[in-house]
Amino acid sequence: MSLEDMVFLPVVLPLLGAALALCAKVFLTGRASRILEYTGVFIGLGLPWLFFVYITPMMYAGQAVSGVIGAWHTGVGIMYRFDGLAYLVNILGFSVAAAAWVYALGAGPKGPSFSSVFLIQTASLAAAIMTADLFNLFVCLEVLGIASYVLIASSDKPGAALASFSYLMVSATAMVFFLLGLYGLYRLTGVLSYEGIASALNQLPDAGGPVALVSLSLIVAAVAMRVAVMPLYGWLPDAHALAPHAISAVLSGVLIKTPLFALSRVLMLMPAGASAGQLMGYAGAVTALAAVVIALSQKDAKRLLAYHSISQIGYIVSAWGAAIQVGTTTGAGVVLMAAAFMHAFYHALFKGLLFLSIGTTVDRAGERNVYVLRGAGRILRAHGERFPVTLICFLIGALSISAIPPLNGYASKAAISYALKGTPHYYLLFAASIGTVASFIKLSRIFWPTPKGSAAVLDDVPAAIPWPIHLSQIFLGLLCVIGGLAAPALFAFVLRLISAGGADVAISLKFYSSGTMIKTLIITASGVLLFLGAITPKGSALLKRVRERRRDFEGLFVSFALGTAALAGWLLL
Amino acid sequence: MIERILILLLFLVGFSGILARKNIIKKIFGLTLINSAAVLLFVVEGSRVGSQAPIMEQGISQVVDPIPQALMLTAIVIGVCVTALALALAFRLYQAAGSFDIDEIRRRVHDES
Amino acid sequence: MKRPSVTSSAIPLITAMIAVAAVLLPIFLADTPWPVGARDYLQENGFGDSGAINLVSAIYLGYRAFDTLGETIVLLVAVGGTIGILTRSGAILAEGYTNPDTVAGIDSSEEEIPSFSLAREKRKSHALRTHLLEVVTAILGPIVLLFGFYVMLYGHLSPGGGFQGGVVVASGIVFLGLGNRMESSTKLTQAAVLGRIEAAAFLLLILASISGILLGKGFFGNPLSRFTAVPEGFIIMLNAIIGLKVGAGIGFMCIAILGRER
Amino acid sequence: MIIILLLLILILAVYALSTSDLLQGIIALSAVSLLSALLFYLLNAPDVAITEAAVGAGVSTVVFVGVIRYTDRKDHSK
Repeated sequence: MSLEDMVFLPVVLPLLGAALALCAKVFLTGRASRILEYTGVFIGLGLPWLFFVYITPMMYAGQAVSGVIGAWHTGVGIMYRFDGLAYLVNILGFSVAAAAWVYALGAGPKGPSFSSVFLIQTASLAAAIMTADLFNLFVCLEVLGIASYVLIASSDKPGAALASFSYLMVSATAMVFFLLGLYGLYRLTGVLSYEGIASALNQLPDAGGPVALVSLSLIVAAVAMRVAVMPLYGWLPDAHALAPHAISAVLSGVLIKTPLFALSRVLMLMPAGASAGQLMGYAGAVTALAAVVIALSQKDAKRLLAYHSISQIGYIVSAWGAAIQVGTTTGAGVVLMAAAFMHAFYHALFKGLLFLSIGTTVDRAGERNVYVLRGAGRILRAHGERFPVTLICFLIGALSISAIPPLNGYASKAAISYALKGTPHYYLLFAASIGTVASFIKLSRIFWPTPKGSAAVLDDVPAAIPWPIHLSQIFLGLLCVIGGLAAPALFAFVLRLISAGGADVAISLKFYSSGTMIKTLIITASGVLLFLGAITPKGSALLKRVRERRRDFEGLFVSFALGTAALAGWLLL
Repeated sequence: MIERILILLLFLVGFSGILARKNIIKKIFGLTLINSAAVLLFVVEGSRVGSQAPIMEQGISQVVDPIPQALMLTAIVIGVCVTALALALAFRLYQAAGSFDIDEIRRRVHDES
Repeated sequence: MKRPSVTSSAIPLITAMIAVAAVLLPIFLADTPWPVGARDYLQENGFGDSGAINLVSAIYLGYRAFDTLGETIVLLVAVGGTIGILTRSGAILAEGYTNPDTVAGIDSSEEEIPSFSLAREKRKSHALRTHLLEVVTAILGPIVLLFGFYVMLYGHLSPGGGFQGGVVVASGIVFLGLGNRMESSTKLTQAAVLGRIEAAAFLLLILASISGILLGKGFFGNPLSRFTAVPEGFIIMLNAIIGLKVGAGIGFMCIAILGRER
Repeated sequence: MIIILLLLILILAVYALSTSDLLQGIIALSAVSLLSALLFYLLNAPDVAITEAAVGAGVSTVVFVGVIRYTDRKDHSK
């Protein structure tokens, strides 16, 4: 088996696993069916790791595998490219997906149909990041989309059906815009591969003119909608809050980032890509701050987490956009992109952990309102949790996202602020960090002990928490801690992979210096102050206004249309 | 030229259906219409470069561009699949809220959660 | 129960419409000549490369077969999701949906294959089922099936192919279900059988795409080219597999939707 | 010819979105699909024509009608 074939394993193995799980459903029953299903899941989520381990040295040496699927003629076939970035995003996706699947084993949804849709989703993530063909990207995003609509709707609540429906409508509309953008570019260039389009556009007078710019902005807007950057974020909070917990973890951790990094491969080649990246960087920095204010106002625990996902994706997008703007062939661009990936990876770990531990807690407590729920630690104990695993895991996640050393969130935020130093983004992100601390103090209150006897009513059935739930939480929690401690080495590794083993990038980043420590102290202290301000009557009235601002279905489409128009206008002017 | 303007109008009609109609089935109508508009655009424009169907029998020399046609096969099917799923969700929302009206559904679902 | 006034919400909608029109106008007005590079290449080499006379089939199942794989996966998930959502939606609000343990939709832990049927005795309403309809569909059913297989297998020579043939097969299956006269010959309309065909065909499709890797021809490479010099064999094979899968899947979905008990 | 077909499609689309009977809207939509299929055939795209006729006019109509049948045929939002 040659290297050219092997890079398809992260796509093919989950698909094979999905087919086996599906066969397990229709051909077998009972124990045999379960064995075949688990075999399929092992093939899909476990075996790709062998490939990742095998290929690490080659990736470290800066090797990239590219070609045409099926070895057809380049002008007509589908180009692909498996490079350091694709490798890293695959690692991100497969680690969170494995943890989420194990969690679902304990908390539902489960069964062969769920496994097969879940594996298909994982496969489409791997395909989306390694394709180098615009129409194939369209297909991958559609597969990704349809799997996530079904997974979101798999929660029985009607709210989840509405969230899934809203997401479906707005993203299907966005994909038609994508198709029109594809039409514009195909008409100008006659090819569909990223490189082919870019080189053909460069040969045209003024790089294709307004048609090329508008087409590009349609494509970027359609993908940015999936990523939930600020004007296009409206579908996300409901979808992530109402999906089953394991799905929330994958949606927030992996699904909103893969399209972003897939898009970076398009933008890095296009003539107008730098300018589009610049605007997205600004949008990302604004997103980080605005979403955290909304998060602070939420009362539903999972919706609060969902807004934090938007805020954190804002961090990632601002560094990512700046990287595209300066170009990832330059040293500064490599550092920015590496910081963006580090935060994406670490966010996937700690946000997955937060969704899982909060999900475990609210399920046991039967209450999701952070203003009402108290004494959650005792409720968990009543469900047979002697050693407070869930509480500790929640704390690890909360401290990570609040950037407390030595956890991983601290390391990746330090990398981002190092890379963005001196830009306007830096200050917006600084302010957003304060809000993050405040809102996690607010969320942590659900664990504040209550006086004995006055505790929230215990559930009538003190069923024990199944072991898969604990296993997946511990797995992600350990990764968070290790990621924080090993951050310098990992950052160097990511830098090398993104610079494709070439260009020595000089960085003077010290993760644990006295300056960063003082900054952390300032942020934490301001966060506590902000929290105290938020629980004053005035503060909570203001937050209530933010929480109950008008949000309707049509708003999703209006903001998508206006966002697209703004991007097109920015590129044209 | 006129063809493209008409297709643009079709697209805008569909988009206005998604935006302005309150009935979610009508919104799904809008979605299928904008999808058809995109398909029509590709095929109408792609057929300008030749005069024969892309089936290479004897004596065929000037075929139309087959690539947009092959792409649109995929796009049509994906569009219908998404529509079917949207309809299933609409059915479920009807069962939950007793109405296809989006405001009514939002209100009912909001009250419950 | 008051609805917000119409005029207050109209302004953003109109702005959005104008924005969309303004953005799309340059693309729709673009007058550059249609690129012919790929067309010329295909006209020259398409038949030789893939063995398909129908160039659309050559692209669909040859040059861009990976897209087609994605498309069939979208269909698979959509059919499964649609049936799952339709069959499980009871009166959700009425019956205490808040229980977090009953996460359903796709399925809970143990699932039974739901049974649907278009057969007469299982349906409550006969308004649309005249004797004429049953006789005609029962006779037409096998013919439509046969035509479906023809479209499926000759996709590389004439318009049509696996997908289109599959849809025709699906309508044949629905016909058989409607004109359900000969019980023994209509196993094909049972949900369990259709589900099995679909799952098996999906597995075969994945195996076909991998077989190229195992036989040293690359992902989605033509594995048959080791044994025979006729390149269209792979396209015929893919057409047959996709046709079976699509026919079973769409037939299943239509029977589930039409034969759903109230 | 092409322009006439497109005009008809446009009129049917407007009708589908404005009628208050959803079933009539569905029929109009499937007519849009059939006319598009005819258009594709005229434009030398027989494969797309077959697919559009089978999928757009066939399957999608079945799904639409199947969902409308047990719910609400009327659009009350006027």
